[in-house]
Amino acid sequence: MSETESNPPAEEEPNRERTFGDYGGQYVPEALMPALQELEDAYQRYVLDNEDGFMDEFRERMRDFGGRPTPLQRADRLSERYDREIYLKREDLVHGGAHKLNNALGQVLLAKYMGKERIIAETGAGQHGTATAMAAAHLDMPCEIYMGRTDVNRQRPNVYRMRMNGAEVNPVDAGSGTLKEAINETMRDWATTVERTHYVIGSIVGPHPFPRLVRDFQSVISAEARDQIQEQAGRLPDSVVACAGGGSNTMGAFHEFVPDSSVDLYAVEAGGSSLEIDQDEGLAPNSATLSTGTDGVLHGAMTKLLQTTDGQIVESHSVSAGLDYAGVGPELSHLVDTGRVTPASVDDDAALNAFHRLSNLEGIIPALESSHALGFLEEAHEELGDLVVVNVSGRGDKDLETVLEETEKRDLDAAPDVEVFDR
Amino acid sequence: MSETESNPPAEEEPNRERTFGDYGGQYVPEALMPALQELEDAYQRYVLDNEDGFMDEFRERMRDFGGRPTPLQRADRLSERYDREIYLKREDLVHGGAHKLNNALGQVLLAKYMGKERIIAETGAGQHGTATAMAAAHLDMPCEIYMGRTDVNRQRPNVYRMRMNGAEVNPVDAGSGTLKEAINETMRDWATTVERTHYVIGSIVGPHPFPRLVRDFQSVISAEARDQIQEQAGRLPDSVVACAGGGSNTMGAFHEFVPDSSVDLYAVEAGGSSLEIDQDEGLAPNSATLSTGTDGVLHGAMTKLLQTTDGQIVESHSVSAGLDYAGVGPELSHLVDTGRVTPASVDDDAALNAFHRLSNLEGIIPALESSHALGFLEEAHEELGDLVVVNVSGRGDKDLETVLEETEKRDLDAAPDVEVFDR
Amino acid sequence: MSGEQTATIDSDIEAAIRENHPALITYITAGDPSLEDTKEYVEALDRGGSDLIELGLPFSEPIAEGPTIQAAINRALDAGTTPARFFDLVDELETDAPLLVMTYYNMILQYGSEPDVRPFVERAADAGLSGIIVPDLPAEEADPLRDACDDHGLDLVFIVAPTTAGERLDRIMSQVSGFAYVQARLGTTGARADVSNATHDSLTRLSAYDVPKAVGFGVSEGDHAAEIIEAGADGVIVGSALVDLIAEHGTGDAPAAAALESKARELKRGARCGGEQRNGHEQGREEAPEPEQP
Amino acid sequence: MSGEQTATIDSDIEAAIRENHPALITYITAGDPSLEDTKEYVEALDRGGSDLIELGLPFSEPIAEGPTIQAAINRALDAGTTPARFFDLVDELETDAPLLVMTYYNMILQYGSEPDVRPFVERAADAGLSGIIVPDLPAEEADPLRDACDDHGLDLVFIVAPTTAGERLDRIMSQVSGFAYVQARLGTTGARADVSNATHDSLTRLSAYDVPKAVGFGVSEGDHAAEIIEAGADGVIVGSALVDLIAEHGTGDAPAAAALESKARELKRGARCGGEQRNGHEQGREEAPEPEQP
Ligand SMILES: Cc1ncc(COP(=O)(O)O)c(C=O)c1O
Ligand SMILES: Cc1ncc(COP(=O)(O)O)c(C=O)c1O
Repeated sequence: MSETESNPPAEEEPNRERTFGDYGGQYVPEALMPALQELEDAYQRYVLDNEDGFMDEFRERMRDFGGRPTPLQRADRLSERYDREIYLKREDLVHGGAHKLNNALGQVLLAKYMGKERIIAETGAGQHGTATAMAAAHLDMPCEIYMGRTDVNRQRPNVYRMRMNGAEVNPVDAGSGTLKEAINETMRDWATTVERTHYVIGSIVGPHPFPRLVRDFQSVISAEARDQIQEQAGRLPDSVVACAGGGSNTMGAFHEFVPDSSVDLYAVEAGGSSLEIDQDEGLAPNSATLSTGTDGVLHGAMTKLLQTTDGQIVESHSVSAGLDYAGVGPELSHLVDTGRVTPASVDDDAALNAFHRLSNLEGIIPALESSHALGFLEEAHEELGDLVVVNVSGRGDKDLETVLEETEKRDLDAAPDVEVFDR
Repeated sequence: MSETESNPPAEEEPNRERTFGDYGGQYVPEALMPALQELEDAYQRYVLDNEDGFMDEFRERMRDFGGRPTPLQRADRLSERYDREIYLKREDLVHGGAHKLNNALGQVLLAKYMGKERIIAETGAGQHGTATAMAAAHLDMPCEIYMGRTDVNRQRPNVYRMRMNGAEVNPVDAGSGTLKEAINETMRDWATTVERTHYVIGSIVGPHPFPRLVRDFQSVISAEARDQIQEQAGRLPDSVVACAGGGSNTMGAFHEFVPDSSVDLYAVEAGGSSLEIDQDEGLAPNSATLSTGTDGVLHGAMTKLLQTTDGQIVESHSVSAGLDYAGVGPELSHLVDTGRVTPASVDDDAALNAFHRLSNLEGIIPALESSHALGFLEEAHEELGDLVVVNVSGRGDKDLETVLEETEKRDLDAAPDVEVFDR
Repeated sequence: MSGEQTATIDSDIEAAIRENHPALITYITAGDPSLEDTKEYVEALDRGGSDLIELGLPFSEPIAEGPTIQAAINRALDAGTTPARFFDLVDELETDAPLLVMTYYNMILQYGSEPDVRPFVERAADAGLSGIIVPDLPAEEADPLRDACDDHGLDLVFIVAPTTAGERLDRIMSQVSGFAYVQARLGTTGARADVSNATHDSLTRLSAYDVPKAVGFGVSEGDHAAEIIEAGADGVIVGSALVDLIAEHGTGDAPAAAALESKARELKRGARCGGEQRNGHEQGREEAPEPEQP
Repeated sequence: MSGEQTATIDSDIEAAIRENHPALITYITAGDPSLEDTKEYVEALDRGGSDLIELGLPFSEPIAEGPTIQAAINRALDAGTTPARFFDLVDELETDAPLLVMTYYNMILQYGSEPDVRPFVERAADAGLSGIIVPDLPAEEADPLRDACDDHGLDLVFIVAPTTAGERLDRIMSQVSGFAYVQARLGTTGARADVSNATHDSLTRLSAYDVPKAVGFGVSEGDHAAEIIEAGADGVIVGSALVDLIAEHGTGDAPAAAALESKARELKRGARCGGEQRNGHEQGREEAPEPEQP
């Protein structure tokens, strides 16, 4: 061990980049370490140095295949409602219906440049899986998606979409059959096939260099939005609001604004039904990791987590499947600790109301994930200044059934009556 | 009558514009004529003359709210398969998932400029209804959508979307409860409320000036594509292929190319299961109006129709709800008669195969409507020249269930095995 | 103007209205519920005092009709009513009241082997029909059909809507053939419980035009007929209220014919009553200050 | 190099391997199906000839395990296995074989009131454990835990994977503490029916490093043990095959302990047999040309 420390020239550089403050790192089985180093190398060459025109090809494909740039839209009726200028970054218009493709296409393309022959990915509700399947079809790469059995059964349309895009879907029977188990299983596949396979992780989580890599692919959101708001509103916004599950749309929406100290950044997590954790059952009725989590290691990185005092990861819960994750990107944990990003949470009811409100007022049906950012706008708009950008990370078509079911159970002011079938 | 003819100075100008050759006109109840004249006037002022900056606002909203321009994407794997350059015009990326918003937003905005207080529209599968509901929410206009009872029951997700966007959905019980009946009923509403209501018709059909108005809003497709193909491929295409139901995406994709005589234009209709009409039952197992129809009057315009020899309109059939209409835009009838547009048809099986093929090869799940254009590419690519533009009029998420059901009934080469639930 | 009026003096229809003033015009859908029934019903309406009878030739897309007539049209189509059978029926009918056919433009266009209005008009003239009403044919599109009708001595009746105004109103009123079909209110056909204000407004607006005016859309009771005639109409047109009776009584049922006959009597009585009231006013007015006679 | 080897000479673990060469290292999950059962099972494995025993402290996200050990971990968690109860068990255990704990990094970090590795290491030392294996802790992240282990005289065993090579392999091999855990093949834990080629390749690759090497991942039979030892390993590590026996026999069942004991014997016998084979070769080789002795 004294050798490691006596070896600074070779070690310090990657070490420094491996973490965000105390967060991040590479807590993975030894078998994966060489692949992570290979990926670090590819990240440096292709992404940071644009070797072989990688980033040019990425941008061109995101334009032609992905539909970028997405608009930054002034929301007339929300602006009126909140008596300030509200702009929506329309990631719901990206091919596939969410920001997820920014990352999936970037990683599949990178895998191709790296000479990998096969793509694997985990998916929860299916958003990252469908984005990866689309990207893999587009780039002609064999693709397998791991998805918990419970999710397979409750997200059939997404399973069909992946199959139609030619991806294999591998149901994971372990545990509760949801995202956490799917990630575990994808890591196991990767640990077995690492030499020819690239694991396309779905958010800014996982071991280094994934959090940086995914963030860089997603930061096109803030790169565009920063230009657009200056062009359209003549100045930088007072605040940027984005929902946070793993945090990829979040850091995507924040990244280019981080140096702009006048811009407040709000990461809105799923408050679920309550912010408490049931220690005995290992359940959190929320996934408000940044607000309530404690430091620990999950899926390869040190970050804030929802865990029991013993260190077992709890089952998180949110009406929005895409936010339902017990971890969060290490970079966000760091930016929250340094005070640059303000964490917030919005509960299920408020998110559902926000879903209905945007649909009804603006003619945009947002993803339930994005509805959390919009719910925060409703609750906290007075603190957000005069010019606010909200990232609409995805569209809500995928959520219709959930919203109908959950709306029926509650008494929501913003919900319409949908019973036209018996009239 | 001698008076009408002796009155050329006042009459000839609008008369000339009322038709496309022998097609078009205004075959509507007298009560609607003043509204059509008012609309003609508004069309001239706002759309053609950009009065009060109408077209500027339209274009800006289509950019910021609608997501325009949509990309023109080189389809790498189709190009390889067909050994020529295939470009896809990506109308599937428009907000709402289809070209329909181009028209709906244009008309709702026009209604606003005209001082109308209420929007009505018909819908079949729900695509035009959802686009209109979105546009009306965005522009804060009360909106009611008529939809056949059968369609209401089989297109529930679209009904929910419209309700969530704040539109009323009025089920129509008459007849077979599908699109034709919905149009009839919307015309009845309009005949009752015409003074304060604008009827947002969903395709380039209906009485003058609708076919021109809708075409002009949709022609943004070809305006963009014509620039894009020249920029990306360096020249005009040899052919443009689009599916045709009423024909709005079709004329949208063709319009700016019509004067380019080197560009062949193909309108691909639904061949259904057969091109024959059952005279006794009044049923057509297709909706190949341009290929097999005869001249007649339906929903306000003289055009090609699927009808019995007596003149009763038949029930058309296609696996694709959006093409399932017994009429077609009068302008297309005219362009087919003059030889400028070549009509073609593709049957249900070929469209389903094309749906799977694009999903699998390109990572784009197309609407079943658009799949007809893609099916034609498979069948006729050798006649289409070296550089082909295909209009992908919409995305296929809405069609998943239908495709699964219909695929199960058939033996399609391009279909994947989707049974992952019992593994 | 007077030349035009002379031209229409050979019109059976105009004659029927002028001679039986105030006139009752009745409508039913041919083939509802069968063409045999229609024959009986037409005879009953004729006996009941109809001065003109409109027969609907069913079209699959009746965009101007309300639910009542839509349903009748569906029954008629289900019963296999075709233009050929329709004309066969008309061939057989012998009524005092002249008959008109009411149908949509496509039905007229498709009769015969090519899209052309003439074969239909010829056959209609042959069958002894006196006129045609086409709910989806505004004056602007009517030239071909008007030519054909003129050639065969048929009236082509135009509808004047509550929204018809200005130059278009003048033009349509100057071309009236048979009578002006005054649409009582915006919307579709269908029996209503009252007479709309639009009816009064329209009749006031139209009073300057010296042509026969019959009011339809929503008239269902003798009282309505009276009110409308009193307000200045020369006739009332009743359809849905009669179709309702047919729907109630069902097929091959003697009571349906009887009910139609007695409904026609009620309506005709109402119309006459309204006519007398109006004459009373007009005499009253003539006795009063001085009328604004042209 | 020799200085380092001296440093690790106090290691119970290294001693256990060197003294009982070729060594059998057995693994079971603590708390599967209950901690009482685990006590019995550990004693049985000890009797059966295990030279080192690894006890798994269950973590909810066992990303390096295959289905067998995953299931065992779930059973252990369902049975309420916590770090506190785990250490209570270890306190009670009296075995000839030194004990190691195998767990994921987060479990180590969370023990105690703050995220810190030291309280866990202290308690482990207290309980008499000799070492720690952490499947998700590569050398690059190991400094804090290595420091704490050094301070408390515990070995921190590293895994060497088939993909570990070059400069990283040198570094890891130069820091071996206890033994090098040689991962027999890519993938996760789990009993396999054969010994992979990767195992042979790895052992060849590692033969240049003079540290104790034990091979795990997939070893399930005496024959495998023999083959692996013959190929140059100093020990074999067997886990899933034992966990399978536990799963088959269920809770509180004497036969489970008996089965574990006899399986351990089979494996130890296999290992010995492999060792004799190897000695045979080596003597053969010594008689042949000349060995490349350092
Ligand atoms: C639309 C949408 N927004 C947000 C998220 C949350 O992911 P992240 O926090 O990585 O952006 C998801 C995940 O599925 C999503 O689909
Ligand atoms: C995606 C899509 N394409 C095409 C059509 C057909 O309409 P049109 O022929 O007017 O473009 C529809 C109609 O719903 C549609 O949804």
